[in-house]
Amino acid sequence: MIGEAVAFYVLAAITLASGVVVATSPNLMHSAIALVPTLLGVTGIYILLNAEFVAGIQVLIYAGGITVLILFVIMLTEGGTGLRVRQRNEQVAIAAAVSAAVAALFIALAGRTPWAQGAGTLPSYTPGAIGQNFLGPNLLLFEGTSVVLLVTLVGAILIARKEAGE
Amino acid sequence: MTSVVWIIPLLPLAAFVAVTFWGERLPGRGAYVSIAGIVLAAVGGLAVLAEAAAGARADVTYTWIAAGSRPLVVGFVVDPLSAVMLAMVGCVASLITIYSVGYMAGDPHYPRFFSYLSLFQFSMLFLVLADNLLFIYIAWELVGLCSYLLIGFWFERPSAARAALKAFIVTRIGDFSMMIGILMLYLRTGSLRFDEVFHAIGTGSLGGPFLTVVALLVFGGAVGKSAQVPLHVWLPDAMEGPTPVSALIHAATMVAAGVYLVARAYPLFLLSPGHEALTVVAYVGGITALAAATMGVVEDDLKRVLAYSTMSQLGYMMLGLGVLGYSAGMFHLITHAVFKALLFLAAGSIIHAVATNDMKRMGGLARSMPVTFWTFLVAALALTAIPPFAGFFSKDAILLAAYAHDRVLWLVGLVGSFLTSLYMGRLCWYAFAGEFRGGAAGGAAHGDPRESPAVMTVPLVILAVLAIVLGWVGAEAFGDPFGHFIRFEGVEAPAGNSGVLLLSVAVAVAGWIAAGALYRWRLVSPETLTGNFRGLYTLLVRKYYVDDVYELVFVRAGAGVVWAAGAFDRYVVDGLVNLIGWLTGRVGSALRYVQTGREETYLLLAALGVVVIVLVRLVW
Amino acid sequence: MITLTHYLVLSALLFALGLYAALSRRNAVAMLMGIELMLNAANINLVAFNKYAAPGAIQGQIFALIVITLAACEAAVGLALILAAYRRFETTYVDDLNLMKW
Amino acid sequence: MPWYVEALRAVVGTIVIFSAVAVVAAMFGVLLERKVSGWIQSRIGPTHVGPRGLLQTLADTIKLLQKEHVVPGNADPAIFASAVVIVPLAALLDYVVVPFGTTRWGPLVFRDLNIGVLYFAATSSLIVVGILMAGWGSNNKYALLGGLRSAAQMVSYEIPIGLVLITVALLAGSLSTVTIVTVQSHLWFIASQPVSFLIFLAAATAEVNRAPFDLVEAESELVAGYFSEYTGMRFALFQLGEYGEMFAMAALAVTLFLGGWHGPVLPSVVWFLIKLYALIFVFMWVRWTFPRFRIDQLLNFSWKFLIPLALLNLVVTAFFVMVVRR
Repeated sequence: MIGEAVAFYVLAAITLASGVVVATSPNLMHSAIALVPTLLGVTGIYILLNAEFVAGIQVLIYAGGITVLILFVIMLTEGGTGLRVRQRNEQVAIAAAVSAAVAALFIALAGRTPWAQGAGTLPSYTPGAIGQNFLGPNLLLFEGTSVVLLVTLVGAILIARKEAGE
Repeated sequence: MTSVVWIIPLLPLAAFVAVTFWGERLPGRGAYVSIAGIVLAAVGGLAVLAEAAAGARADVTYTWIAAGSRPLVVGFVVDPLSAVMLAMVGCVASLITIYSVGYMAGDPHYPRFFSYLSLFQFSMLFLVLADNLLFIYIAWELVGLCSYLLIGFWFERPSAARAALKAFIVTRIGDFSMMIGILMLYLRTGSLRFDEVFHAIGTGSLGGPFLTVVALLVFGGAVGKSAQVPLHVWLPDAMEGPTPVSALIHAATMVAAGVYLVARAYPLFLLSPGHEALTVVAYVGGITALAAATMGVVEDDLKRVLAYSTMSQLGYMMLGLGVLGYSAGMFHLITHAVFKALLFLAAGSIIHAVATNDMKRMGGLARSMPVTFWTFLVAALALTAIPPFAGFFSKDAILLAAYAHDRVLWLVGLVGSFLTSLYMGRLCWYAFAGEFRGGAAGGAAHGDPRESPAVMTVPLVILAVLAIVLGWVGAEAFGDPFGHFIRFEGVEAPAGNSGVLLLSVAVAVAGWIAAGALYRWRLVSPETLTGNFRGLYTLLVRKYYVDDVYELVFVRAGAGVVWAAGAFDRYVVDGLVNLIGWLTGRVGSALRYVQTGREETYLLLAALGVVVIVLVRLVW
Repeated sequence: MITLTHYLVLSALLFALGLYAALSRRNAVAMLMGIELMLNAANINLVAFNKYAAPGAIQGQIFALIVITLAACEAAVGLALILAAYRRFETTYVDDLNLMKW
Repeated sequence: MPWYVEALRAVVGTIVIFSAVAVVAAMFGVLLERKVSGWIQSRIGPTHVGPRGLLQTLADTIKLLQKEHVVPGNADPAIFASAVVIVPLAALLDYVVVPFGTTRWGPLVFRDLNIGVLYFAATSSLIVVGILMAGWGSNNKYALLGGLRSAAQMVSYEIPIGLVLITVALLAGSLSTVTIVTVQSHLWFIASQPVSFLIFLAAATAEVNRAPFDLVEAESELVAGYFSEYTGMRFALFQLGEYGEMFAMAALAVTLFLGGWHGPVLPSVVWFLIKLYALIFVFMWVRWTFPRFRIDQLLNFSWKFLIPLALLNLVVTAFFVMVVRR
């Protein structure tokens, strides 16, 4: 149990510390790279929560896919390492206040709500359970997501490709 | 055949689809397909008639819409009434379609004509077979549409386009009344099938003044479609259409649909308290018969004379049904369909030859167009009820029924009969006797009129034979098989009365003689007559001023209402809309400063909203 | 002893960081990263609720997977849009993309 | 199991992986590469250090350790330095799920994760991040281009690999590497899935940036790609990552298709190593035999050929699994 606590606090610290870098770093590239430990921290949290399959997917899709895409776009659109551009807009103060308020309120809500302790146990082999669930009760969700993926594939290509005349 | 009777209307429908889409590429530019469709339908109709005569009855129903407790059951019925109509419509339409091949030859829109014709045939057969008011109404509107399309077939002529519009709008008035009647019936009985409606009348759940009102509303549709007073104004104008159309739609079939409807829904009229509905039917018919005949006497346009004659004869049919002459009215419908179609087709043949409708510019055609002349004469004699031609038996039966039921109506019929002979005599003397008076204005190059081709004359001959022999199926001498076949339980034809019979024949012959005296031998000059009775003449030429009154009351008043509505729309409605638009614009330009066009601002406001909501939830 | 509340607090903080990034950044890519942080925070909630509030069902993880999938879609389309905008306007800073502004 | 035992196991495991794989496998791999290339090119290769040049790589490593760390001017030092850690780390993390053999106490694997092959795909995809960081952090246009190419290439080839993993998992009915090996005791999957094996081999070659798919570090075009600016031990760490990843991919191929540790007479670990080095030899053989592709050919090959083929293969396999297993 104490191991779980240690693990949780270490992971939370990694997640939040690199999250702060993501949110505040004046260097866009640092932000994007700091996204990797943040996402890996969240992955660790998933493992603590016995969601190994979600964790694997998180690394594969987020760390290996989305982050790479983001890095790619930054590399394509930013001038170079030396360039310094103002990254904050003029509403940064009020944004900070609102974000802090949101965090405080959510924490207050989480603390005050008497969460029900559910019955039952998690399945020991989650990938199988998830697969059964996706092809059973959540089939519509699954198929809908695949349609969204297809549309995204076509749409992203259509948007990002060079026009014939350009 | 009776159980698959629904195939019969589908044949012309298939022809319609084929000719519409592939008209130019089909054999005979679509005409042969159209003819094949209707001839097959006619053969089927004759088969059905034979089976029905042998006692076969059928009612093919199915549930169209299962709407709760009131399922909409529709279907097709085969009984003597529909079988006779089916055979009549099929045969007459076949002959007219064949005739059209000759008449329409060379028209640039040849396939379109046959596609419309097939659509009309489908609609008419559909109407005849319907066993419920819903199908009747659908078919009613379809034949109305075809009538509109065919009257306006030469729509490049403004008069044709206007006539088509007039026909459509005037009949719509009747249709509207009919629709209200049908809806009232449905609300009361929960069914539109004739069986069930009649059953409701039988059990007494439908009756009293309500029944009378419903019957009269339904009769309104018949008034419009059969060109009865006061909705008769469209039929003379409808002569703008091609002559086969006038023969098929505006003489033989569609205008008879009103009569058919009354016959089909006969219990509705018969059982209204005190015969009120039937009395109205009879008087409307009588007035129409007389008024149309008087107008026919002063008309110079060949086809319009025939149109007035049609109105008049339809009036006779209504009169017959109204005075309890159920089989007499239907018999007149059948015989009239044959000889009036013949008259129109012969008139078409004449017009084809002389290129004018004005009978005063014809003359002497008996020599140059013998077939046309003889067939026309047969039809005219049939129309004027000269024995032994078809019209004699049917009209005589009507007059007999009127005599037995209501002497006033009998007198009206008798006067009408005289007038019928008068105008038909006038027509015949003008067109066929004497010397040729030139044909179309500036049509000198046309030369002498020639007989029409065989494709036109053969149908004429067939119809002429029918016009002679068809009446015998209703003759007392042969045991009146028609009257036994088509009759309504409880409404029996009165016994023959030789005095009445002789009187009506005498009156008819008198009409012919009077016409001859006036227009052939000039014993009294027509001009003298018109001079002496100038007021009456003008009244007749102006068609009793009905068109003018309608023009004044409906068209002008309508224009006024339209103008007022337009003004209201333009200034009040548009003003309000524009005010709202202007206000929205002003408010928008005031509020646009809130729209920063920056996503962060919106997101910030959304987050603020979340904060507020959560705060409220926490504090409250 | 780590309870559900621990995870919820972590999630709230991560969400606030993401919100701050999305609200205060000028660069579209950086805003997208903020959105990803928020989605991750939501996912933590889903998985934590699945474990603590409804361990009998797998629904929370299912939702988390769907969210991850849709996040990938959103990133793909979003980055494609950013690239297209960059090609057209030569900037990825959203306050410079003001063609539609009044 | 108390938490400190877990922690201890993790530390020991890390040390074992690092020493066994990094020091022995990767170093020996480099030597092997040179020997094989020499053999193919009718040369001798390194001979001087140690018997028949066996210690050459060790000597190189020592030399590199002594060298200076050069950081290019205007480079981003944090990114530049951390990229070096990520690439070998991600490569070494793969070995957690590789089953080297079996003993009487159970399979010889660090953790038999129930998401085994998924874990493998996930960790190997992290290498791209390190390569991109190296490319960006160097502030060098060749390095940047190498990084971008690498990102495009690895993201493209991850998809056929993922599809092949799904196909194999479908056949084995599990994602766990140990289970996958266990079900191959009678029939290796290379027999039932030859197409998958070829797809995997091609995609793995591209994934580890080896010729003929080595566009990322093509010497003649990009100097040395993303690690042009790296010197000394940092350069050695990249080499470690690269060879580590290559060995990991070969080990995965053995696990997935060649029956893992299964084999007659010899101990299971030996069988595993024999198969592993046979595959490594194939990789090297291919490298020194085929010329390099162009980048567009490379990407087209993945998107227009490998992915559709892998999808088709997946569908067919799924069909047969559904039909035959019922």
